[in-house]
Amino acid sequence: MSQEVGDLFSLKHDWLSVQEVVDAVTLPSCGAISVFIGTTREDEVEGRKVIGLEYEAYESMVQSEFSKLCCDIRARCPTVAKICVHHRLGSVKVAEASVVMAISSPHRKDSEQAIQLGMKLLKANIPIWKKEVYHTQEVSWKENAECEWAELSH
Amino acid sequence: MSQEVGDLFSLKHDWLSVQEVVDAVTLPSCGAISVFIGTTREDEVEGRKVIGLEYEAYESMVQSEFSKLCCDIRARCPTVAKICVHHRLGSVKVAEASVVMAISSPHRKDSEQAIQLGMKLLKANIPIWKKEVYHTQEVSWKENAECEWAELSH
Amino acid sequence: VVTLCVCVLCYFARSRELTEVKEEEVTVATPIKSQDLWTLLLQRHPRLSVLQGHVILAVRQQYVAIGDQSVFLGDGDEVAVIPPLSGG
Amino acid sequence: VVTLCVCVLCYFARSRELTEVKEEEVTVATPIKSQDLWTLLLQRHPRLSVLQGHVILAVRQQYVAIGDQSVFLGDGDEVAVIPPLSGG
Repeated sequence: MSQEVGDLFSLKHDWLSVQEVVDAVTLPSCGAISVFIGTTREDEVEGRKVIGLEYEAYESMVQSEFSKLCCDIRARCPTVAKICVHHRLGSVKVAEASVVMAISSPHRKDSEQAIQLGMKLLKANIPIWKKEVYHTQEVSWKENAECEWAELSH
Repeated sequence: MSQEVGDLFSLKHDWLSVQEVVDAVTLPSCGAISVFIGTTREDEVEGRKVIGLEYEAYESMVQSEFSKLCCDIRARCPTVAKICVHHRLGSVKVAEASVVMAISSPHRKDSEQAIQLGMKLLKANIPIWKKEVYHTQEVSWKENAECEWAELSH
Repeated sequence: VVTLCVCVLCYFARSRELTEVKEEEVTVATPIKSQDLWTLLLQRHPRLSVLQGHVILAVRQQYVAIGDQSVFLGDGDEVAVIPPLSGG
Repeated sequence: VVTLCVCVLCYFARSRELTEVKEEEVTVATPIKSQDLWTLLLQRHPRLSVLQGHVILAVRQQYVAIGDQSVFLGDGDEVAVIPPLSGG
């Protein structure tokens, strides 16, 4: 079972609309939609204040890894209907959403399980990178703990 | 620890805005927002087609039970920041949202855990009822499996 | 000491359809076991018996199971019939 | 049989900053162990060594760990350097 018609991973240079992502997975046959929204957190790292993030992606590979992610989710949660992700590229200010994922299913427990798995797989496998930009103009590349080859992986 | 300033359970007679519920829990200190959206599923029960739902609530008690729900969530997920629910009253057509719950927290796992608990507690404890309306004009009161005194509870 | 008070009975969902009443005032002896409160409700509205075993009460907006425990009521207190919930 | 092919190296995130190159063509003997492919990359861009142990490759957009396995390349194939991911 592969990525289904209607599954979508969209890379965006502008503000993400939660409603748009939700609408993309809404179906009359589904009573449940689970959503996760990741936003840039106000943060201070060693006295340097984070003022924003800079995202980049291996764009063509994002699509093929997303197909695998959809397969993996459906292998574990077969009743999942649609999966949609909007992810920012370029600079994202504090408190703005960098990722919105929505998953629909007939019943609640399946979409709940699928959204957790989906975000874990996204962070582990989708070729996207971010660096933090500090008020000092310094930057630092981040690493997801979910990524197997990260220094801090677990 | 009680319901915090900013927690909100709103009963609505009209279309629910997911964006509005999300905005209500967005904070610069939170990197994670988990959302659940429950919609009226297209369904057929013993040959009768569901055309919509009718909701009613014990409105004043909804607020006091929501305060307890917020307490219970924070007891289990202490880093939860804000909790917001919009719930429909009156008639809701197929494919429309009847409930939107959003919960924010600094990190993903806490909002994910909290949203699952939150929906379970809502279905178990918040005094709201719905009946299914069929194309034959017949109706039938529903019961949540999460409700302790339901016939089908488990 | 048993005293009398006038409280407000509220019916929701299926219980409202069965009683065809939304709210009504009744005089009740207090304290009263929640089981006896339910019996009193059944006497007023025998059709409520279809809910037997699958219903609880709310007294002053706090859930109270139907059983042995005593309920203390005051004038104007709300007593609601709470059929199985189906929010969400 | 070892043949030569011209493939496209792609650098992302920290690896792009280290090499100061986004993409470049190189001639590579194929098949080649992924470990040897990495060694070849290090020879071209010694600054990549800071990623040692915390990096993998992607060949034709499939992740390949740096190790003993052989990689078969064709002309125009993309080989990308993949530092630890940080999407989401």
